[in-house]
Amino acid sequence: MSSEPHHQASLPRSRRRFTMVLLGAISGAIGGILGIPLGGFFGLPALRSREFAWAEAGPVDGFKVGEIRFVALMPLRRPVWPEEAPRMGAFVSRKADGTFEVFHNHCTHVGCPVNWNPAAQRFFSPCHGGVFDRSGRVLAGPPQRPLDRHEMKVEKGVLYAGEIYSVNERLERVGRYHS
Amino acid sequence: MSSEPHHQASLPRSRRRFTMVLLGAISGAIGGILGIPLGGFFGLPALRSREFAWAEAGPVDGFKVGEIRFVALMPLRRPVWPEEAPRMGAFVSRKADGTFEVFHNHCTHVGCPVNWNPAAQRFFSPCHGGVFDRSGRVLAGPPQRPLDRHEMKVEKGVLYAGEIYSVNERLERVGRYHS
Amino acid sequence: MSLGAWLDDRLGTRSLAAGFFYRRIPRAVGWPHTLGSATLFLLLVQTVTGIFLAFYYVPSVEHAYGSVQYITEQVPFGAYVRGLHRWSASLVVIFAVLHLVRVFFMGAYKYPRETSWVVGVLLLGIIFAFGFTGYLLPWDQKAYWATVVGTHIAEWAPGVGDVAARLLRGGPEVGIRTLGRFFAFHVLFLPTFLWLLVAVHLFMVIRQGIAPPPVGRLAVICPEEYRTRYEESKAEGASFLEHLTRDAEVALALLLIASWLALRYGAPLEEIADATTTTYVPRPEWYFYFLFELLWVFPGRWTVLPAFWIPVLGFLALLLLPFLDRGPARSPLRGPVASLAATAVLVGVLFLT
Amino acid sequence: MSLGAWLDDRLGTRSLAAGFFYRRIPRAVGWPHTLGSATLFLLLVQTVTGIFLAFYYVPSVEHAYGSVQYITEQVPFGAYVRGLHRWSASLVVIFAVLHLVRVFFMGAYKYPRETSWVVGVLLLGIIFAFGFTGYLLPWDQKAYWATVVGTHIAEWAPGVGDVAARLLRGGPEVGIRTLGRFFAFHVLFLPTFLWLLVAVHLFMVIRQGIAPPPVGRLAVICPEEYRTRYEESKAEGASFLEHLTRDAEVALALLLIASWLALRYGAPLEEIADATTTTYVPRPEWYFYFLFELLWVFPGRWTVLPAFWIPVLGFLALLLLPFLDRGPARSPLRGPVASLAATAVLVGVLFLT
Repeated sequence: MSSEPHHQASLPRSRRRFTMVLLGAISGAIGGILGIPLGGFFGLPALRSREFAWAEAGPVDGFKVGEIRFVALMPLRRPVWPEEAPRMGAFVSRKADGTFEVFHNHCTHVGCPVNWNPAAQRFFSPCHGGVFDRSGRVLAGPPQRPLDRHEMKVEKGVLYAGEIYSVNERLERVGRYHS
Repeated sequence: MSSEPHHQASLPRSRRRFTMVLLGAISGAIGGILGIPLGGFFGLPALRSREFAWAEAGPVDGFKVGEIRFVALMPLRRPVWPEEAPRMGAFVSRKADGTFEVFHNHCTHVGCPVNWNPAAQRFFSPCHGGVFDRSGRVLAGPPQRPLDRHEMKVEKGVLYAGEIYSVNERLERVGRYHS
Repeated sequence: MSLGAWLDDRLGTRSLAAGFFYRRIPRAVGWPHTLGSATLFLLLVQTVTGIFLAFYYVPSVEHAYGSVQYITEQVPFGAYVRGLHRWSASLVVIFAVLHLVRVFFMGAYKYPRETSWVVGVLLLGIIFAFGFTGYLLPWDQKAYWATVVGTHIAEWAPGVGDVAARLLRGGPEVGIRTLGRFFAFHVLFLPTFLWLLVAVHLFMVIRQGIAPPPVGRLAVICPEEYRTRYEESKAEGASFLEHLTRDAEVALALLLIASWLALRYGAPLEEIADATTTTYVPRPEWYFYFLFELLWVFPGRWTVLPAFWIPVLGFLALLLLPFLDRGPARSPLRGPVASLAATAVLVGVLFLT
Repeated sequence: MSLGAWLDDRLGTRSLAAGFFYRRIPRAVGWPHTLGSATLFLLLVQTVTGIFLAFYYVPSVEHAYGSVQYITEQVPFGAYVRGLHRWSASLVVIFAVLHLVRVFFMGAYKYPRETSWVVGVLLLGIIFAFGFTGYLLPWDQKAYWATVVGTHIAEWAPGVGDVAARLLRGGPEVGIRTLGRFFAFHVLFLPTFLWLLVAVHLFMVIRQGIAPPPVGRLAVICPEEYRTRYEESKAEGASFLEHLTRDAEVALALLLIASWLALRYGAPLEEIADATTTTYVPRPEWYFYFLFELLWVFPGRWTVLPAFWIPVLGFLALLLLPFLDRGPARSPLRGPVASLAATAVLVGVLFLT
């Protein structure tokens, strides 16, 4: 400011400081009144957990014991805006004891769509060489946790897939939701 | 420039003029290369005339002779994006001789939705007092031409409404399309 | 070395800031001079809330109404953000017009500020265009029918009416392409021009200094002596920084008022657009209402006057005011013709509203 | 009185224009110095074509793909406008990086231009964010899966990964809200910051003058004598107006190249997004490809390096380069460490691409 002493003189130093504080306070108030609601407006709908709609995977009898098959999940009600989302795919595994496991089709490394190779009895991810066994455990490649799974239920002979969850190396459910 | 002789001296006058012309020419070329396609991109789809989809007005027998009735026109095929438009309404008049007239429901003054009053045997516009008779002729108020009409056809006992056109005071078709 | 000094060494920021914040402004500059900055602040609020609304709004016939409902009913703070956008929009119109009236009655559009006036009137036009394109977006009854009427009025333009109406609608009828282009106009095209012109307007105001009130030796325009007199007036004036606190106080007050209106009254949403209504009575937003009412005043073949000539010629007259009114008197009392005409127009507009 | 003189009398425009157009620039400023203005021109092309595309594009899962098809196949000049937007986007990345490399190897990020460098690197970040948000919009397979992968990579951020991924997606999965917010980011949020920062960047360049090439007495930074030496260099240099013709020629050439690419190759549109594919192999846009390939280089638990630490720390290092490399030598041959490191990174990135 040394270059403009003329301007500085228009306002004594104490008054200048007070004015600056006042301007700062008002700017802060305006920022808060606008910023807090807008932050919530932007962020909260994304963070809010919502009930996952159950989707039909198919009649139980359609799945052979020991087989792993890809199904397009059919939502029970047409997802209407703003919940509309592309149809989801999942791998249904009917184990030797007749029970089911439903795997999410996104690789746990960076999300590429995995595929089941019946000859090799392996899931392969096409991007960085992730390989999973028929229980979803990591056999090779960069993934750090087994394939995510859908909750499931059987009603009137039909298999339904629900919320997606992660499992740890012992195939125990981990709290966090992943997609 | 008198205030900055120093700068001017950096470039002789003739060279300056040439440079200005060159810059102008290049700017013009860029403007044209971008402007002409963008103008067409914006304007042509709006100006292009398109075939009007026929819409079902209802079975012929449903209209009593001498009656004027409001119908919601049902398009023959669901109008899909980008042709999706709100459903349209029209007034169907079955004249004493059994023939039909189908009136567009926008007042010819500024487009407000007209209504038919059977007791008064008049169309009324709610905005600025436009009044039309049962043939769509202007009886009072600011409108300057009779109500617009739909083309129509009868097939297998069903009345269909088509493109909208304007008529002059003698109820003769005028070329321009109005909505 | 402090950050300020570091920056100053590189960019000379201190002399810039000092020249801006600590410059003296003419004496008698006071609260009426906050109207411009108030409009600017409201435009900022509109821009910020508008950008956020676009995160959830979908400009399609099938989803527009639903997305507005979703914003209002389900998104946290959604009703507040939408209400703020709506009420602040009305306040923008009010304050832009008040700012214009203030500038008019203080003669601030005269030498050397003719260009600021012209740019300002263009900005007012853009603000009205924001209003016109904005209230189609919720795709409710009011939206649909106001746009049917608005684009129908464009058909009255002599010669080019049909083409103009079609270009506005994106086709023969109000439909998906109307929504698409009104949306693009509202959120991209108009904001671009708005902020470019605001930048030009502010550049001019800063370059020329705040217009002095028409008092004392500055009550009459005299180009030869203008600069001397202006400097004299500034020598007696206060610091711009002090005026800035007034601007800030007004901004905060406006935000509180708009927030209160948003929380108390929200933003209206009528039934979803229905082209098959027989009972709906279209009614434009209040700031276009006087034009709508003028349609009563000039019936029949004279409709082209309120539909085209009065708005177009009125806007041109406003735009070119500094070149139409070349009298040296800045005070409204000394140049009674223009003042009386303006007062009559204002009263007329308010009466019709 | 001419219009120019009339304006000058009011706003002093002539001295402004003369100080801008007729100022001398340092000697040896030549074609490499057009890279910045080329980037600016391409950003303008992106903004203009983007605004026009928004007239027809609909950001909803149901209509996005259809609206892009409609633009490409039915709107007159639609394929050209979309192609131009797509190819010019790639050119923006190329020219922004070339500009950065030029500034780096000419040592133009050193005193007094540290702030221009920082703002420039922020602008590069915004340009990459444009790319990331832009290619979701057509909602084809590439769009959908690149975004699934891109937001999945965000999950690797230590601690905040899940929250960051959710905020990006607008929910747990890629869906309607992802499209809505990527659209709002791409057309409103990012352009606002882009043009604000471009304005700051240009303000700095104009205020400080074009950086002189690292030759002669300006090959070494010496803050005390910098201004004297810079003025000396300018005294021998050409007029800015002449340099501007080079800028204009490059702009025209780029527009012709982008137009040719647009007409010859168009913009790709794959099948509509399908979450139930088992055969699709996601592959990011070419300018992210080196990061995608780095995922091969660091497998397993080291994924967090290419997924988070390398991009984040790399960006920070680039941002803070002027404060990390404080040596006085501007010429790349005199400061070999930073230069060699940079060359290695460049070669590595090109190799992976």
